Amino acid sequence: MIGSISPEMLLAILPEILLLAAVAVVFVADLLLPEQRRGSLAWITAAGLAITMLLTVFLAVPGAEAELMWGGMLRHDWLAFIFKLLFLLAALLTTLFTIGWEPVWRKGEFYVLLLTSTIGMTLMAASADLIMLFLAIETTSIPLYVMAGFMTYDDKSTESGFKYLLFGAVTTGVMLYGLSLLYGFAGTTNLYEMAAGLSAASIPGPVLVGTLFLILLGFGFKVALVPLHFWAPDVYEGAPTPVTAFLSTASKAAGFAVLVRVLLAAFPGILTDWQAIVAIAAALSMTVGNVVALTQRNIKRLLAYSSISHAGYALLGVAAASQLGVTSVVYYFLAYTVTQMAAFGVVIIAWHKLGSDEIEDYAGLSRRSPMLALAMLLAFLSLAGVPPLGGFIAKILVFAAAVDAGLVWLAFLGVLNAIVGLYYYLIVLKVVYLYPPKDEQPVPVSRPHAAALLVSILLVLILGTVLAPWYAWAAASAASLF
Amino acid sequence: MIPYILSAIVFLPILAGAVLLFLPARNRQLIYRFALAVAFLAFLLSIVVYFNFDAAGPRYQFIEKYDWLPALGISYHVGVDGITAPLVLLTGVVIFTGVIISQRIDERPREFFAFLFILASGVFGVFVSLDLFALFFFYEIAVFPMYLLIALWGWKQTREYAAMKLTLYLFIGSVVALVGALAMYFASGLGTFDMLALEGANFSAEFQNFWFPFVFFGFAVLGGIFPFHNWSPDGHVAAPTAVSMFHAGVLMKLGAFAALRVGIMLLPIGAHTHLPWIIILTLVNVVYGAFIAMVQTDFKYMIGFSSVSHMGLVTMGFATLNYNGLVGASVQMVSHGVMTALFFAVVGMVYDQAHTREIPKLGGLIRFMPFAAVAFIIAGLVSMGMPGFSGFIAEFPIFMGLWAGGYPLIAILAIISIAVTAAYILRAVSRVFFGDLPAELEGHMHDIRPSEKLALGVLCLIMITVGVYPNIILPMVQSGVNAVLALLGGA
Amino acid sequence: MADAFGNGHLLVFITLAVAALLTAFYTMRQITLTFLGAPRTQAAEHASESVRTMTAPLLVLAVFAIGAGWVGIPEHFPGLGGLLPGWFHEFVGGTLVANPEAVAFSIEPLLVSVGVALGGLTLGWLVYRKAAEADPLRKPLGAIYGLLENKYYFDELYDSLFVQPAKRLAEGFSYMFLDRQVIDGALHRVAQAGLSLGSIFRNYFDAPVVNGFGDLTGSLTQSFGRLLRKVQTGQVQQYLLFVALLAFGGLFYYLLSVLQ
Amino acid sequence: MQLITDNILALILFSPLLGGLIVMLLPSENKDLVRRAALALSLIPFILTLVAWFGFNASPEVDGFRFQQQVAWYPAINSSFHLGVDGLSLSMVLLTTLLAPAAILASFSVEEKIRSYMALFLALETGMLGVFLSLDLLLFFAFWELGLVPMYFLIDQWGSKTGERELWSGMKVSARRYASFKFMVYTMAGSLGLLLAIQMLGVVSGTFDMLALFQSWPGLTGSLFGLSVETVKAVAFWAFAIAFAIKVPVWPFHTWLPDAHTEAPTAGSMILAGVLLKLGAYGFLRLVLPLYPAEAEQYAPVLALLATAAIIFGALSAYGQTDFKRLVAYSSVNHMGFVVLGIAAAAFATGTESATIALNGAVLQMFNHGISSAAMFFLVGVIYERTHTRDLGAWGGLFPLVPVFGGLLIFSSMSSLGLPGLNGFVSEFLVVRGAWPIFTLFTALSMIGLFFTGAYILKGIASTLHGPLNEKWKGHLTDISRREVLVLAPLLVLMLWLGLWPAWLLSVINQAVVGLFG
Repeated sequence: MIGSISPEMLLAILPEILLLAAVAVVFVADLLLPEQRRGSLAWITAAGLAITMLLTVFLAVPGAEAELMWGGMLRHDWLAFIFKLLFLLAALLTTLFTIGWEPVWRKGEFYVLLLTSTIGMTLMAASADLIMLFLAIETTSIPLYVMAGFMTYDDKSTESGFKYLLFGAVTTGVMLYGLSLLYGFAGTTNLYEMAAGLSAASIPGPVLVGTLFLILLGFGFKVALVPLHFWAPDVYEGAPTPVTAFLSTASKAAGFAVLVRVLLAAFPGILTDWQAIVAIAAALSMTVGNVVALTQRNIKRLLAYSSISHAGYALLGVAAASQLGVTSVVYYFLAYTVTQMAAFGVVIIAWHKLGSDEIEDYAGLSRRSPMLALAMLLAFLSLAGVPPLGGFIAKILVFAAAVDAGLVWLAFLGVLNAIVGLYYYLIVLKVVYLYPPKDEQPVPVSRPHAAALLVSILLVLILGTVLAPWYAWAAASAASLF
Repeated sequence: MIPYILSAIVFLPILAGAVLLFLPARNRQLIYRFALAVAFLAFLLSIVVYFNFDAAGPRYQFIEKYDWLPALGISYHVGVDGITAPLVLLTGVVIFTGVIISQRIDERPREFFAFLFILASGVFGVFVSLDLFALFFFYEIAVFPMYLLIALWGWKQTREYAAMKLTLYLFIGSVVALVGALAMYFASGLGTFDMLALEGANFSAEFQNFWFPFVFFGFAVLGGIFPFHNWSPDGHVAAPTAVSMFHAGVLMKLGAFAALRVGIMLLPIGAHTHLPWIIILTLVNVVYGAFIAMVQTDFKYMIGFSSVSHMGLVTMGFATLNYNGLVGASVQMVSHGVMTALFFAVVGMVYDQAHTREIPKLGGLIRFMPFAAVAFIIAGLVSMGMPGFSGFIAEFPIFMGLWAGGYPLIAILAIISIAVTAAYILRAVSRVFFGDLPAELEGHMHDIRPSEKLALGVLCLIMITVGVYPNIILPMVQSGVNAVLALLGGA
Repeated sequence: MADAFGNGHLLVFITLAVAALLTAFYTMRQITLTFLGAPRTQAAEHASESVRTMTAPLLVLAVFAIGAGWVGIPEHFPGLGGLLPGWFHEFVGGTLVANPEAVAFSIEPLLVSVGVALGGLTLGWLVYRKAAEADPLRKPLGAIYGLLENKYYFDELYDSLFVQPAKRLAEGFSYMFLDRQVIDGALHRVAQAGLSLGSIFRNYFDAPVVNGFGDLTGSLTQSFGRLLRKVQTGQVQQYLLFVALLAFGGLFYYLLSVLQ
Repeated sequence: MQLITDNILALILFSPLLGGLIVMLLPSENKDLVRRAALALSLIPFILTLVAWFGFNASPEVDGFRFQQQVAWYPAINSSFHLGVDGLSLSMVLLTTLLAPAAILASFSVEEKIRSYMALFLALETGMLGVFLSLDLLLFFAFWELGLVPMYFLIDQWGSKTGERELWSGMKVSARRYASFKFMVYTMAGSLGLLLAIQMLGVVSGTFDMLALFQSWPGLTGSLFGLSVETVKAVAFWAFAIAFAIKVPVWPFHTWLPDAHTEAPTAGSMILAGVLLKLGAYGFLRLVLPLYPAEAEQYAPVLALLATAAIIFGALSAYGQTDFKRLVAYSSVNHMGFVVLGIAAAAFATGTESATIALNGAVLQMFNHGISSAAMFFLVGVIYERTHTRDLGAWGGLFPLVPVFGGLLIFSSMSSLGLPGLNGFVSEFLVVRGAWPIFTLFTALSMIGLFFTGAYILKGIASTLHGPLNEKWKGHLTDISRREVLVLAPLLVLMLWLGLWPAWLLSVINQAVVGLFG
């Protein structure tokens, strides 16, 4: 079993391999390239990511049947495949957005960290074994701690990095304790044999739920659910904006991939218990996220809280614990990632000219550069869940899943939160469109930024109108879990 | 029958809006002419739909159906029946006249017309879509243009508050109804959002009784039903002329129509249990709105509340659930739509020149804008339910429906609103148009443009033709209503 | 008068005589005042002879006035009796039911009537011959003169008894009070009630309650947001403390439920 | 020719409206053209009515309505465009089409916005004709309300410019605005009950056609809307009665009339008094009596009481007036009181010989009052145009200055007084003769009214023509012009003709009355 490495096993980890190659190339380029041509590092990383995506799409498509590989470590199925693509896309967009971000884009280390974190995430999505899972989470988190604190001269960034590290360390520790308990009870570390092991050992329900609770703490940190969301606003505000973008999209998506797989694969027995916990967490996240976002003056903190509330909406799908639920979660993250990237893209572009993240500085952006304002309009409206944009479809699917699973009260709470969300998104748009600008010059948009923004806006629109292909992907990934 | 006509009507405005955004901002004339051309085309198409609709033909005509998301049974399925054909024409007329009236918009006309057209295609979409998902899709497309139109071009004092209030009410209504729709989708077990199929789903009585209020009130919020009505006067007053014309004229009908389409037609048992107490709300709507309109000193507020009162009549017509009431309500939707559009157009013209809407500060305007004054008087007569005009043709069957539905007391109380409406309309007309010109208005009152006269003329023409020769709209409405009754009766 | 005297009704005879006297007196008063003496008013100076269309009828009437007397002279009247056939007497008497026969002629009524007539005339002429502005009889008669002048106040009586109350009734009661106050008042009160009802709806219910409720929910969520914002202190220690609490709380809860 | 006789009624009904549209198209500066065109156009319906009049066979044996015409108008609630005429409505149509040209001729002196004035006037005529001709309840109500609108604008736009009316709490509003507003809203509010009752009738019996309703409605039994049919019918009766009472006007509902008259232009008040008041009485005869025979009989005494009150208080108020036009207005209240008395008497003792007489008298009174009040109002208008005041006190002894006017004024006053030999006397006598055996007390009481009628008419004449010549008018009062005499000529001739030989009109009216009592 150890010796034989079949071509499918290689293809299963093709993205990881290619990313490693990219890391190597970046290292070498960082050493060889003279100071002034360091800029091309970003382009190299971007190229690497692009190539990885293309090859994965054409070569590494999983078959209809999901199978455990590498001795039960990885599970090559549609869920993993789609999330991998998602992470690659997010990383690509982040790299493009870092171009021109002064302290970051000339440094090779940054891109290495970025690529390693992406590798971690892809492994998280595919891991089917507790050990593998923990390793993947650490490979993702640690580079992110460093990236968050990358701007060493800016104490806000270091503070956010340090805070992120501390909070991560504690919660991962608790999670590890939970995992070990789980291993103790089940006797096996493989998720897919665990269910049989647990029922064989006839562990009393509450104890099992207790251990799951501890594990959920770890995932909760990763996904920034409400009881464990405290780190998010400070880190998002402090970290360099491209990193925040990456954090709020890719890392959150990875957290959800793992959460869904673990819950549905390992704990089908105590479904109703964890459904209750997740439902409560969803309700809290949505409400607290939206309500606090109302009062924010800083656009990054606003987007931070809004991303917490979006985590809450996605949790609705998880709480539904049905095939439609998982489909809605996957679709939700497709739409959410692209929209959040677009939103942060605009913030990044604006930051170069305005130099501040305060909302009132965005006054009259529509007069200064109508196209940028239009992009911001589409991004924020998609966040609010207004058709014809992706956010609307995502929200409808998530609410449908909740209603289908009988969680009608949760659906209504979600609906009310959508209204609060619409309020503060429209307030931002009002500032952009209505208030007179402080000065008249237009906001310059560099070519890479424009390209990245255009790609994300187009994806937002396509996700909102042409539903069929994406939905098919999401449905396939859901099927793979059941 | 021209194929794809309905899709053309729905997507023409939104595409035109997109194109508009790329026209050079400086060239106001080009932008206005382009917008006018698009609006006229939409109006033409809606006329074609209206007159090609064969009353004796099948229930739905001009049907187009394409798969959108087969996995969930979502399809882009459009078709027009007896009740929606007149409403499509109404939308066409109001968008055409609205664009003419907003020649004077000088601040960023490009964005103004773009958002207006997105709004229009949203409304067209809802009227023609036969798929529940598509209905919500188009219903909520109207959310953000409505906010931006009012917030950016509205009346300085209250535009931000009114825009936000209006959009939130509209959004609350739609999402609440959305949850209801999702519940219906799942409970039906048919796995499709197609309303024609859902009509046959005959849900359990208990399910219908639980979900009907959510769906009905979700949509009726936009129809201005009593407890949720106060966004509409604020919204109308703050909105620029064309938007308040479009909003009061068409969007409120959207709410009432959707309440009928999704609420009453898909949950008939729920309708039978809940509408008897809802009719009391509509009664309050009618009488309460009329009385408040009487005490308003602001010209636009008065018309805002008068449209609340008349919309109450529409929902009351639906609530009677019998033949007369439904026929009356459907005709009232068209008649009130045209009437309120004309009201707001004229008020807009008055405001553009007099820069005040306080009735006491206005007077003697008939000398300057006789055509607008006559048009306003005709609209006033329609609002009074004066026979010989479309108002009477619409309101009379509604009251007959009340009698037939066994609500004599409600009919008696509701009829008071007619006298009150007559009172405040006459008072306003005599003070604004016939009084003596106040000093400060001396210099700058002048007649309206010929194109604006054309717009007002078209609106008056519709009101008078429907009033004099009701059979131009009735056979169509009757066929639509019979289909609804079949559903109601059947359940 | 002859008849009354003949049948012995003395009192009637006297009243008739006095009446004839007074008639003669005031006829003469009129004649003297208008035609004789100096012209008293300005218009009187150049009063002209009456126009032809007036004099002709006067002539005709004058002839009859004189002639009519002759027809009624009864035959047994000394001198003039029997000159003209007394057909008038039979004509009138014929129509009466009881045909009264003529009274025997006697001189006293004749004398008295002639005396009274001529006496009255001369008396009138005497009194008013040089009458100036004021009427000579005013002083001697005193209060009675006033009474006579005002025609025993009958007109005033009718006026105050019938015309004024009718006017008051008509204008005061029926029009001003009944129409203006009562009915129009009622209409105006209905209009006022309508207007106040409208303002009550608007100012006491629509604005405060319905709008209020909408704005209340808005501000409530806003304040709730501000409250939660304060929880976000920024110290990591507090966050980690919260995580620890959560972990132990969870564990404790589940272990407890296991022991049950 | 066949085309005309087939749908004569539709032609009569819409020719004024068409005329109005034509007038609107004429150039507005050329005032004379507009005036002559309006006059000519208003003569067309008059000629058509004469054609109908002579084609109308008045023998009571031939039952039902003549010249009937029915076209589908609003099938959704099965109401149709159904026209028809009987003796009663034909006489009213004749009155309308007669007075309209006279009124238009009278308004030749109107100067501003003459074109819209004439158009509104002709539209008003169509509104009134519609009420008399329609045999469909919905159509009846449509024209009933439609007639209000032109009248409202005539009063509001061309009414007398001066005059203030103080409302509550010191709020002042110009008199003509107040009057037109009150006229419109009062009548509309009143006819809300009528609207409700018509709807109820439409829903219960499924059709709006009067002929069908006359058959099915009175005989209806059982319960309606949870109430016994009797109570529902009683409520519906009062709904109808109040709406028509306001229009007639019957006593408590009459306060709009004097305001409307004093503020209306001369021609406006001619038509208002001449025809509009007859709509109410016509409503009683056409709808209330046939539809609610039992209730009519039951509540006839109440109606008679109100009629007597109208007669007495009308006369009293008229006597108390200082404004000549308001005096004539109240005289209309008084005269219309007789009409209502006649109707009430007929309703109380239907079928008896004196009831027929009373009803004939009432209808004739409607016709006569139409003529005499129109003449009176015109004469007041003539004097007003010359002296620009209507205050009786301001005139005095004008006879020598305007002898012809004086003569005509006395002639028409005598007619409205009810001098035997003129038309007023015939109808009042018939009404009194008919009502006496039925409502002896009320008729007796109304004699007081008659007494005061004489009082106020003479007061009117005396204070204008007799008494000391008011020096103010000495130099510049021109006598009545040829055109103005031409206006009065037909009316005066009719007054005399009807006074001496009313048989030609009475036979037509009698056909309807006999038909009414079936």
